[in-house]
Amino acid sequence: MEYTLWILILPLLGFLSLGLLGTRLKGKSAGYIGTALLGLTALLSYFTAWQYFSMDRVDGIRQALTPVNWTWMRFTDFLHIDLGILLDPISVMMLVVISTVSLMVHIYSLGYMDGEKGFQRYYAFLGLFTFSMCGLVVATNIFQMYIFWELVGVSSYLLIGFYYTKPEAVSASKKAFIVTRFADMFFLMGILLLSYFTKTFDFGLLCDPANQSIFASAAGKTFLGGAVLSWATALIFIGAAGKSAMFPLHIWLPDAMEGPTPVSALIHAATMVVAGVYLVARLFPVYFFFTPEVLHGIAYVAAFTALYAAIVACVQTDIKRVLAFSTISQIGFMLVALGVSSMGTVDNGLESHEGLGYMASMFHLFTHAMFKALLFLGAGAIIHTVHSNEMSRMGGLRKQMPITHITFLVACLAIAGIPPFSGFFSKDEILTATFMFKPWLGVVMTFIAALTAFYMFRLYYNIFWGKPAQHEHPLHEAPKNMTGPLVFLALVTVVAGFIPFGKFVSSTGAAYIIHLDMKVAITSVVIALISILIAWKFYCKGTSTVPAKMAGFFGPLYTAAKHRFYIDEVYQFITHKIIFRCVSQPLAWFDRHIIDGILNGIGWITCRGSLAFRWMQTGQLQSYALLIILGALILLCISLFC
Amino acid sequence: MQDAILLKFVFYFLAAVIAVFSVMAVTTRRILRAATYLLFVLFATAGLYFFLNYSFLGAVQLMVYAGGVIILYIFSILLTSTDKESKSPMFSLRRWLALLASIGGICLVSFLLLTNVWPTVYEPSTAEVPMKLIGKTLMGTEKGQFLLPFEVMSVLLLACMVGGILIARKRG
Amino acid sequence: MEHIIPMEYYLVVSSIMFFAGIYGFITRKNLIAVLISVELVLTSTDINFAVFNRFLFPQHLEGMFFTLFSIGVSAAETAVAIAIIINIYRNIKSTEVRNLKNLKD
Amino acid sequence: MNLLSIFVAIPVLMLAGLFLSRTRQQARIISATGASLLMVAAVALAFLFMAERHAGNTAEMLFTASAQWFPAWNIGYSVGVDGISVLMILLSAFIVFTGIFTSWNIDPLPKEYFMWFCLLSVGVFGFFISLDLFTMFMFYEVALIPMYLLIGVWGSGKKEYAAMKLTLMLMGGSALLMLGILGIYFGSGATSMDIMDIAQSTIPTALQKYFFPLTFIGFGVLGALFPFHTWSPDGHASAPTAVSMLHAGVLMKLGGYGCFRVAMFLMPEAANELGWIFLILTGISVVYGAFSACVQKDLKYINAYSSVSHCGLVLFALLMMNTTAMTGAIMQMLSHGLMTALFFALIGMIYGRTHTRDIREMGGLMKIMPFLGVGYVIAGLASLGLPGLSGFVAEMNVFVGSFQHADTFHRVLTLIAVTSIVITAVYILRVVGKILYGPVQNPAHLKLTDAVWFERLPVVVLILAIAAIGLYPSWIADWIHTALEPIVSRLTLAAL
Repeated sequence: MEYTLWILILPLLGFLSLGLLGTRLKGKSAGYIGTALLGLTALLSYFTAWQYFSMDRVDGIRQALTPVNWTWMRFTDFLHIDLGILLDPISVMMLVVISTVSLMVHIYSLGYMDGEKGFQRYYAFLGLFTFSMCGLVVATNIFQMYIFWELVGVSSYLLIGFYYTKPEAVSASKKAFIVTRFADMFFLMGILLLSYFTKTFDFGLLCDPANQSIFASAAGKTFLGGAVLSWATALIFIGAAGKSAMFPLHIWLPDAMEGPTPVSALIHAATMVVAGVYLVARLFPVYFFFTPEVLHGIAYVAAFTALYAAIVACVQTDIKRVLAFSTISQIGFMLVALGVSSMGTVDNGLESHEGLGYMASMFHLFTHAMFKALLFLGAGAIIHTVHSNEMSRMGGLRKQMPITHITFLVACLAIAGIPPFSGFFSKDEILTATFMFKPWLGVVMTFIAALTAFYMFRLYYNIFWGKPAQHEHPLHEAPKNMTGPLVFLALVTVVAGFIPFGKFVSSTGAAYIIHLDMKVAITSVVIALISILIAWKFYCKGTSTVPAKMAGFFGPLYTAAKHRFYIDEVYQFITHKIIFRCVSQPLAWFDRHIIDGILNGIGWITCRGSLAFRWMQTGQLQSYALLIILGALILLCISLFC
Repeated sequence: MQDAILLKFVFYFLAAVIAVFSVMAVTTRRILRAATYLLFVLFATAGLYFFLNYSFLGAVQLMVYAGGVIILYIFSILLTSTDKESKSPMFSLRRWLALLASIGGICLVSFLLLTNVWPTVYEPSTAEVPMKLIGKTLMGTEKGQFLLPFEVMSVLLLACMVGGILIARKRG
Repeated sequence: MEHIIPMEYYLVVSSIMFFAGIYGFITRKNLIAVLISVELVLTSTDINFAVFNRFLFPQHLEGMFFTLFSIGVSAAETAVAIAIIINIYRNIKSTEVRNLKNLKD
Repeated sequence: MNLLSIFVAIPVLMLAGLFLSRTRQQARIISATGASLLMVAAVALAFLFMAERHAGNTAEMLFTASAQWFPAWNIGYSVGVDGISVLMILLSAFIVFTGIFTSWNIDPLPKEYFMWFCLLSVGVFGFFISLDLFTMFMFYEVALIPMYLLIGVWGSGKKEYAAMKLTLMLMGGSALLMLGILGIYFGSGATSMDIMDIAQSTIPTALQKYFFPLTFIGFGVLGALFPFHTWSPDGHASAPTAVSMLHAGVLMKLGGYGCFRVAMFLMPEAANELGWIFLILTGISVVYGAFSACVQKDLKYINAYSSVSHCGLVLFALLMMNTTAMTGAIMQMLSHGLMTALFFALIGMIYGRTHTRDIREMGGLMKIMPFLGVGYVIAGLASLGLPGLSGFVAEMNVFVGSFQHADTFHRVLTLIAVTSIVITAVYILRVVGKILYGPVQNPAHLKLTDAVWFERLPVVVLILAIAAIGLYPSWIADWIHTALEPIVSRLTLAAL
């Protein structure tokens, strides 16, 4: 299946050609070239998926394939960075997700970005991003993943900063890059630590349950009180947390909404932010077999993040911010599912239900990518018309924008977990898995799910119902090339829940049959419906005074949530006050004044010393002669008499 | 024997002249006098050369120094009309130190000279150097002959002439 | 044939002359006086050359010729020095050492 | 004539040609021709080297030649190259080539400027081909001295101070180095100044302990070893563009190159014993330089501190003394050389337009001069280690290699050094954000123009080189591996 290489090459080709040709391309031709290449990529991905999933299983287990693997750089005899393609259920699934969403975004952007300055640049960057993201998911080893991990970071940076004349966009892009880079540093440290003991980067070797001797050298080794392996996997998780915006590294994601909305849909909702989830899933056997405590830690961090983000999302007024926090919250769901999961055992070609969490996580990743992209694209269509991100500038849009309205509603229902939309199925599996792990965690997650339903419908009612705002120009439905992707994604959202996902993706590779746990399902649906009802009551008419009263009632909590619990301020404090003021500036001062001062001091002393001796150098030959004679005589005396 | 006494007397006379006038040459405050004393010293030196039977050397000394150099001095002294040196504290530190150095130096060197054991010379000679030999040595190119230094000397003198003219000439 | 006067006597005389020259060189203020002192120093070395030649290496002529050349060189040196002194005098109307400070600093 | 002597001969001929030239145009043409010839020669050398190795010539040094020119001290002109030297020569040729074009419009005294520039190249190339300690030292000095005039005459800002400081500090280093070289010479039995010969004999460990620090610090001063790095910010900030390029791009590499070729190769026992001290110092360099760069306001200062950090990493990796880390060090030398040259070239071009290097007075330049802006972003990305550009491969080799060290101390230091990748990102993005993005700060800048051909040429050449290393590192990695083998084996042997 070497042709899968073209999945990477085509978007890269798009990036290079559009990037080099630049502004020489007239009109929308850059967009058409990019979209066409991406279309081919998507077709190839679908074909790959079809071919891969229709392959025979061995002992009921799907086998991983590496059609391509080159040694790119050799460090030592056993450590080398390979560049290759690894096809296994999750990577193929990711390829489908990425190429689908990317294609939709490409098409959508033809309308959305029409007439923007830097249209070519935009498509070039999209190509770069798609290339890097595909490279990331097909990575055969952890270092290849790191490489593409960095590349997606850069493409995200470039795309967030697309409107580079806007100071907010610039600082947002900077923030995104630096925060993720900070996390990547830990990722790199984790890789170094892991590879030092296992002597390999290769996923195939790391994740093979049969080949666990490579971890033997790490056994019993501790560093600062923790087992080295735990350190390694925890560090790697920090890297994942940075990309996936887990608390407290989430701060870049809401700001990243300064980028063009389709970019938010592609990168900051559907694909790049789930890279962390993907990484944990990729290394799941390592986490599960060697450092289960880290895996559980991941679950708690993720659950906390999900809760935090859901609360914050309830009070935001910028629609893209609401969606951003919702994304953080949903990624929290996925990681919780991974964290609570166990490795399934294969029995008779079927996987036992211990592996539920893993499957649920991947399933949710899949469905979430679709409906969250849909939400963002819908939001983009609205922003495109309204020219504002603020809820207060919207209201009653359902009449002007019927298609957007319907598709948005579908997505909202999906994320709220209402059957038969896809979100219901995946979220339900996650809740079930959580209840299996720790019931109290299940309760928390259910509460978060309720919050999700509430804030999504708060958003929905505020945009499409409520009081219409005043606009100078008539509002209109988005053009066809924008509504097309919306409709497509909405259709996917409607049907995706019925995909027997466990048959394709599971922790062991064996088929997993999904059962609906009716208790959990019914509870969660009921709670979601109640939340929606509350949202309807509060926001549908736009006249209810309850929200304001609630805000008053919760007072400090409301204000804190509105300011995202001041995490940004804390960061601001740490970076500016501590790092810049207390580290960098003193260091620079130290350099200029102490180290340089010592040097200049040496120079000064030399000068002074010379001046002190200068009287001897009268410039008069006679004095010199006197000194010479005296000196010669003294030397003579010494040599004679001593 | 008479001869020897006479010769000794001549030597002591020359030595006294040299010692006394060289000291006076450097201590007198009038420069013209210093030049005159120098002349005496040089004459006495020429006398020493004759005494050593280096007549040619003595002649050169007389011609070059007494005839040439001293004239130069006198002319320059008169030209610059700085007959008298300005007054200075007679007993400045430098003067004392110089005095110390000089006297110390004389003592030290004399001590060395008088205590040193000189190599014995097997065939001492006080014979006059024949003029022919001097001429050949000066013009020869073999070992122990001095054509090259002689030529270098001549070039040096030429350079000095040119330099002297260039330096001293009035700038227009 | 023996020498009437021992070599050391000549040398003592020349060293007196030499140190007198040194003393003058150090203490004199007038340039020409300094130059005169230099002449003394040079002449004293000339004597030494001649004396050593005569007493220690009577079969050779190097000492004598060195003296000869030395006389030539000192004559040349005097000529140039006096040219310089006259030039200086023309410029600063003085031939005192302490006035020559233009090149210093 | 020996093949390698061409690299000294061409700049010397250029010097002669420049001496005879009359106009600015002639000087330019001579310099550009000479630089191109050097480039061609360097590439040819690389190919010949490859062919030779391919043909199975496994000698440590290729194209060797030797002639004594001061027999009393056994000083000879002996030349030879291994893979590392070839790469360094290639790097130098690239930088000289691009440097000439960057100084196309140098003012005043273009002829004299180019002459000093050529003299500098004589020193640089001579240093890299030399195998004789003294000749090497001589070329080293030849490379350093012109810097004084180049900065003092054609510089900007506090140029006299900077030139003086730079020259004095580097001369101070040279003094230590001279002592070190003499120590090596006499310690090895005073029979030869040839490095390869000295390597045959062993220097007593007791002596090594004195002379290794001297030699290492001597070269380390040029390699911006903390705390001897302060010439770098002032020097780079004041130097004219091409001189900054050459200095940061090539001259600082002389330091690193000397450190391993002379100090570590010839005194492996002391390197093992005293390495930890310098490891701490270089570790400080790495982090300290990066932090200091974060708060600078002058573009060149930022880059100079960044150089301190990056060059610190070179020495850091060398001291890890295993093949991977040292490979990383060499790659870092190349990578840093190319990208810092690119940086300085771009800064020079920007400065030539805006007449300010204060980042607070610039903004939105991307819109006004997109070519320079994109170039700057690429240089920045290379500097912060974006995969696909040279910085990444170098850093990864360094980090992975260093982390393979069996000692926990070394591994912990490595982790500390790893933090620099974040700090680097901070200051690079800070600058990019301030000067290229955002609204235009100064309306007068709106009238400025983008780069012209002789400015584009060096930028493109450097970017291509950076990408070439970044995309396909194995070819240079192989050369470096082979070249490092004797050094590493000596070091490992000494460690036992």
